[in-house]
Amino acid sequence: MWKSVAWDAINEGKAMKVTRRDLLVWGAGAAAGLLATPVPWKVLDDVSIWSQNWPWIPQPTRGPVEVKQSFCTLCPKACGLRVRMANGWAVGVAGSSTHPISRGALCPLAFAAHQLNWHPQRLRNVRHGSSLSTWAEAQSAFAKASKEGPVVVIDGYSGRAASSVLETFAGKQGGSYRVVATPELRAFTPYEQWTGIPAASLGYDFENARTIVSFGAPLLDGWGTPGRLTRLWAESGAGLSDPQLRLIQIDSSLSRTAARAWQWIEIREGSESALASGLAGALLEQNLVPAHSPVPSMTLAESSAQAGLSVERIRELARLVVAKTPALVVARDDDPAIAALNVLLGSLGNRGGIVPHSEGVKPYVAAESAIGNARAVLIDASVPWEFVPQVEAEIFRFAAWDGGATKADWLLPAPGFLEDLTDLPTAPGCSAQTYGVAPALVKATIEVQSAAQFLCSLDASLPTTAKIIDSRCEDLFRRREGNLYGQQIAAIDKVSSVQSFKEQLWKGAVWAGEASLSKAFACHLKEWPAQTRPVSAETWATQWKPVVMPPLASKLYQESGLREPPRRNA
Amino acid sequence: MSKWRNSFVFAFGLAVALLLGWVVFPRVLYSQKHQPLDFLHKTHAEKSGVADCAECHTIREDGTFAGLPAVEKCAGCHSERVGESKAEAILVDSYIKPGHDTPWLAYARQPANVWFSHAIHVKRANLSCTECHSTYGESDRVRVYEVNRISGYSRDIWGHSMSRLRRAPHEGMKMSDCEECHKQRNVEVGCLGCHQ
Amino acid sequence: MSARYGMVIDVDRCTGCGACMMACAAENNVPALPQATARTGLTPLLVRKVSNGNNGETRREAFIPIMCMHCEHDTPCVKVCPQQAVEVDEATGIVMQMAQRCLGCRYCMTACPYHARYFNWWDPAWPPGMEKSLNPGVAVRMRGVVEKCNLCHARLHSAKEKAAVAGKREIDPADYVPACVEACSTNAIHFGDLGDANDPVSKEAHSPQAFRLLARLGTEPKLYYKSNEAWVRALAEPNSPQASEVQRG
Amino acid sequence: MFPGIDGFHWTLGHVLFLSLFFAVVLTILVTVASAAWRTSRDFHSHRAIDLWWRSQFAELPVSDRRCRHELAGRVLSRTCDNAFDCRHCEKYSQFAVLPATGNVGPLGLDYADDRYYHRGHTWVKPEEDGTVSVGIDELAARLVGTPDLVSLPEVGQGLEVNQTAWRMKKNGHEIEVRAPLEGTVVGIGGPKEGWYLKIRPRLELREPATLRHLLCGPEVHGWMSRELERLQLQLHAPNTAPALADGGVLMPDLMNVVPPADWDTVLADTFLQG
Amino acid sequence: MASTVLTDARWITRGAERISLSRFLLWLSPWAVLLAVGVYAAALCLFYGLNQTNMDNRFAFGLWIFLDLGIIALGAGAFFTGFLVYILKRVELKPILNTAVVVGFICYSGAVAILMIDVGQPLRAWFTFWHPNTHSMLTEVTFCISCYLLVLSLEYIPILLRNRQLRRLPSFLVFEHQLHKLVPVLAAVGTLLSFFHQGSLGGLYGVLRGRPFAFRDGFLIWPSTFFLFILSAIASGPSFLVLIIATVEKVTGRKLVPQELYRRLAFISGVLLAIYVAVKCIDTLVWLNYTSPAAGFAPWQYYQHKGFGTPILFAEIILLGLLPAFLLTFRKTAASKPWLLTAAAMACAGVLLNRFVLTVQTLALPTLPFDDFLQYTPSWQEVASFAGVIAYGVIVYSLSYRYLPLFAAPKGRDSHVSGN
Repeated sequence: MWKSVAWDAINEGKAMKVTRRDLLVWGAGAAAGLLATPVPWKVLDDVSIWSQNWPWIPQPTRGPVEVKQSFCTLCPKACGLRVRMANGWAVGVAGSSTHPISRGALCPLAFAAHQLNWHPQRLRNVRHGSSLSTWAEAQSAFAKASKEGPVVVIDGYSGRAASSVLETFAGKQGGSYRVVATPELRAFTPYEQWTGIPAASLGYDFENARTIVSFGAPLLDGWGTPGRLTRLWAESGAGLSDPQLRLIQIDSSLSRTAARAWQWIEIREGSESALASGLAGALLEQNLVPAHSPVPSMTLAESSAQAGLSVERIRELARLVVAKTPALVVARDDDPAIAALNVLLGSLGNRGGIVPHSEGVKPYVAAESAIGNARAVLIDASVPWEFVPQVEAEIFRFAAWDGGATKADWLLPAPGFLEDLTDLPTAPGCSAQTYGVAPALVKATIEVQSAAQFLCSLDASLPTTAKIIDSRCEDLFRRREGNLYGQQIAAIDKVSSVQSFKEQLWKGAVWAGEASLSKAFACHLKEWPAQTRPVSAETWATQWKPVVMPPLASKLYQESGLREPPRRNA
Repeated sequence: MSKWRNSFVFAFGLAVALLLGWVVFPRVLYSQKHQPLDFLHKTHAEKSGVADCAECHTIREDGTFAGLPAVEKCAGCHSERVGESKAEAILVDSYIKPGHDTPWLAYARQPANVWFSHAIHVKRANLSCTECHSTYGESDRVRVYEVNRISGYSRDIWGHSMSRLRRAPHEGMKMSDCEECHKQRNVEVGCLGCHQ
Repeated sequence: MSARYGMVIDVDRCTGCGACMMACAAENNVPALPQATARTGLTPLLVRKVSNGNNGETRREAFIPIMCMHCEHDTPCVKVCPQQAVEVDEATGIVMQMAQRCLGCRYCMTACPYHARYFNWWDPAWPPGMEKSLNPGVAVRMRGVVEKCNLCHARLHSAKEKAAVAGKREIDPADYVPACVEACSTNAIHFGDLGDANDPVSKEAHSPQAFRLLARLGTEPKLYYKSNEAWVRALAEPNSPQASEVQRG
Repeated sequence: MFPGIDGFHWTLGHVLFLSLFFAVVLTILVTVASAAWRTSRDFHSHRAIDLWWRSQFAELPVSDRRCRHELAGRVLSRTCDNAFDCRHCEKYSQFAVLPATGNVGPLGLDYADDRYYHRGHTWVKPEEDGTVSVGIDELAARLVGTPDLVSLPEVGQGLEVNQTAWRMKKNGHEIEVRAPLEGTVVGIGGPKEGWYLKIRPRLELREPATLRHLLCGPEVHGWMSRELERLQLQLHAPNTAPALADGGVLMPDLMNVVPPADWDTVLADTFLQG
Repeated sequence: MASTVLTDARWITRGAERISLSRFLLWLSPWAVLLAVGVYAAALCLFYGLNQTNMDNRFAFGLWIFLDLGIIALGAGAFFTGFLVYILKRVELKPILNTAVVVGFICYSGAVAILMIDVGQPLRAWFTFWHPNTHSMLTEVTFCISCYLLVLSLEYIPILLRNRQLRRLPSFLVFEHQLHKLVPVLAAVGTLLSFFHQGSLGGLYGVLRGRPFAFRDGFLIWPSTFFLFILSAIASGPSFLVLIIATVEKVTGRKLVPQELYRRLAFISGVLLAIYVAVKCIDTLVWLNYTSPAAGFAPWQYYQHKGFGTPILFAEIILLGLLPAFLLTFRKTAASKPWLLTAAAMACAGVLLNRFVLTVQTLALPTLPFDDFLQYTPSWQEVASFAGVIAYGVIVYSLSYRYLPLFAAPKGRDSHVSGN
């Protein structure tokens, strides 16, 4: 039989030697076989699934979700919060619509406040100078200092139970207690001078005002308790040509408030006081207000020249201010000339004006950067980071976040957002007294102490924050007035016991007193205030100067052009 | 000799590939893990009189599913050792007394991008647990937990059968399994009906 | 359930504070990365500033929140997605973007006239530990996919679950409120069922002050705006004389 | 993509699109599969061998594809179109009867009249026992000299005409020697023996078709002289040493004598390699 | 003894004269470096994600989509030549068929590679096949391009198997023979696929209702750009082949195809270009007067941005459309090599400009009244991967030219005999 031989196999085909051809055929068989197994298909599928669940992508926590009522403790405006908690961590923040003042609104930063505890700039260790230290060392250093000389305690959020601890300590130690107030609070200091009523007891009755003249105060942009004015403004016919509430914004640039206000009056930068004097002159000149003395020394022409508005325009503005009353003037800061306009307009103590709301509040001592000859300065975490005491004393600074370059000798990690029990006194500018309690909702992941806790641990005779809150609750309950804003609004008469009252407060309910309207009070304005310095301070929300920003805030200024980026601390 | 050589070599390659693909591959793809202790559903159902799955696997008031019970639940009965078994010792000493949650390996856990509401399926659609979880609730031994090395999924999601052609009833929890059931019951939901 | 969820945004009320943007990002686990810019960032809800183009005291500015408009007709993104990662939910009218299906081709982004779609240029990341503050109801999107407003679907899920426990089929409208609506400090964003003629939002959408952006493209967006100011309403028309005067910003 | 997979819709557009896609994919696959199947069929039917040779033949330069009748001077010019297989050539008998007019000048190369020559420079010598012996002709022998390595088929193996009969190696060049005719190997020789293979042809020797395709008589001279000419030109590259000895006689063991030449081409042209 | 110098002579088609291996490697080395940089850039994009590019949310498509659309248009010469040779039996074009296939293969494989880098999740790209949205032009593009790349690979195989060493393997040789016989089927399939995906690439932008600059009315489901793209692609394909072959002739210093073939290609290109320009004019007028105004956009708005004014429209249609069409069609200019090459280059540039306008200008133009005209500068990674594709093309073509019989009959093989 004749056999054919493939030409390649002439030599290579001998025996069972593995040839290249065999390898190719084997490979083809293996490839065909592999296609009939799950290998390619399953790997393809699994790799896709892997790409949907990349292990380096963070996964949200699992666990029971609950919603707790609380308050924002980042600044003294005391907005009501609903905090979503999952597995013991705060996973979401929303405004609490039952809160009588903030009414469910919050400033943009608050929506990411729960992330602040994880901020990279979170202060995690006790720091002494540039080196790490311990709480024990800090305590002994402070104890030594307070033995040696007076201690100045500086608070940024007065009226809290913790403030009371600080004040008590300062009193006992022989030092002093001073407050760095927010501009909203400072704006009341002229009235405090003229009437003797403490600034913290005064408030604006926006709800009944018909015209609000704002001298540069960012009323619609985080001024005061944000929700209060924005909701009021929105509900009073925003955008209409004749709204129920006329908002006249006097501003040197088209700020957010100016842009959305009923009227924007453009003036030269820093000429608010001058315009206030001119406006007072125009009001008196046109007999738009009852005759009054003293009268401003500045003439209309001078005012006009400084503000960059024509005399006629100022007169027109004066007519506009009183066209719809009650009219209320709001200053951005403690500018007496602007405050005096309210005296002229008769807004003090009247409906739609400036009203006192609580008794027994002490006038605060404003903290100056020059402190004198203290042995030590204790700075509470609520004090703005920019506040730097100019003093040769040993500085103990509490802070939850490290805002960068500082002259503090001791930097002590304070509780972060909702990590500490605190109470919330009336926010600046409120027309009625309020009170709330924010318990520690989340546990701190690092060792923290508030200034009050720190002092209490040094001096056992000091009352603790919890105790003070307790007694404050009891005092409030005993007064039997106002309402409790919880799940429902209940008059305090309906609350059965002090226990139940406390319980509800601890669950996030707010107690609010009634606004005391038509309680006109005497005002001794001896002379028309001279023009003061141009307005310097801006509110927290507009100047964007919290110690740190939540990372998400970059949505507003970095990932969009909505706002100006924050100015970093030097 | 050479006439069949090619076929033989081809078949050899084919066989090797099939062997690798069907026998070796599944073993390589899935790594095996063991539960922290031998929990027996059967014992709890028969001896301890736990009649309903929901006694431990509760649906909370807000509709969310509690899933595997927290250690407090176990502590309700096992605050002290109830029996002599090794598992009992582990449970009480390692988890209940120190108050740590038992690190159960959840066979049926879906990834973070899946939103599966037990409340809707159980309370509204009245599906029984066995509809998806088969009869694990009556199991008398602890299964080995197999996890896909690539995707990180429990093997129960794909199902034990590699080909998925001959699956036991209720085996597999892939998206296509959900879809199949939804189609049978004529329930239409969009992507975000089941994803989050 | 069957609804056509939509919104009416009262531009006159918007103060441009940005609370809605923050609330949206927090609710939906949108990462904020240090590298991100206004062109590469993730802002499923973005508040834009517009002006009437005047200078001096007659200048007016307004803020326009832009998000997915949930177009109803010929939805541009849905039509172009090669693998059905976007779809219009029949039950709710929500245009749904599925990150897990998306291959990141970005065709939908070029198709969207509102630029309301965003690409995850980076791996999402949070500072260490901050992942504990993420919303458990929303999966984090991975790098390389497109995302946009899904109308806070996690809240819809919760509402559905709550209804199921109560043995109801329909959700309680009070339980389903998107984060931006809830966050707005002036109540400028009104959310509701456009398909329900009795819904206040449906009525508002038909008011003479209401308008929609680029309505003439014919995509039937379900996001309405309203304003009493004529120059704001003129923004609906890209070519109107007023709009061409509008300063771009 | 398929019914039951998420995203499949029973709509006209969807089904139409996918049908078109599957039709296209199917067409492509069927095309490839049918090419593969035809390939395999060709191998089984020996057509592959023929195809292979024809393809190799087609690649040869035109000068290497001259008709034997042109070489013999019977016709002026003709290119072979039968891959040197005159057994199937319709024109063969028509031209074979014409008188040969080729020149018969001195060549300097021996060739024998009793041998038949294949274009791959092998000769076939019929033996009395009905087998043939096969060797390489003098031109090839002088070119290669003594090969470094020869690998021969085993006794009993079948050979096909124009396929590789055996291989030789010289200076790293591999040479495949074309089988001049088809048959079974019955004996193995080598360079020393003067012949390489003894082959029992598939057909009886006396059948005319057995050797008809091989050159003989006047064709050999014409062919040899052309080959010599080609060789001369190829080796006469500017950088090569004198290729041929005086009088046009090839020096023995040329590959060692003229190393820098383009031996690849020379060997390929000589042994008809693709 | 044989020299020990590394040589690849055994791999080069016999008789084809090629430069020495060392010179060839020298020629390849800069391209190889470029390719390496491109691969590195692409790896960066795949590993770290598309943040490596300068694309952004508005400029969601960048340089790469222009590259994809551009080289696929220019690669149309492959299917069109196959169509002319196998379907319309224009056998005179046969000598350039191999080059057309190789160029087409390079263009398409390069485009697919870039496409895979350009998507954010290449690992899930197969979802397009598994869950296709058949209404999407991109689905059509994906399906057709993958199929056509398969077809091109199959058309490339016979050329590859004709390599001197590979064809020694009998199974390869016979397979090549059999596959070659079936190539007309592939050419037909390729024509169908190309027709659809060239069109869909046009449709890609033409369907964008949200981008009135690109949106076009059309026929059934296809916008007019669908047809315009097919036309412009088959018009520019032959011109691109002319450029390629002329470049290869220049670089190698060899005459590869008859002059007549140039003229024929030029004529085909010119006539098609003229038709394209005519249709494009009608389309533009319809768009300016009806389509765009109906969407609420006045066309003048599109051209008010610096650098993107009406001159770009003029350049696209007249300067790089009508003018080269004339030059390519007229006997006199087509006969002159410089004119011919200039015209071919202009035709290719015109089609590239068209792709640029449709991809880049569309994205740059604002849609919302308060949006800006956007600028975008590609990052080095984008440019490098772009350059890498070009280097890849040069390398593949150089290798093919060196080792494969690209031009039907290797000339010079018989020169030493015919001279006799």
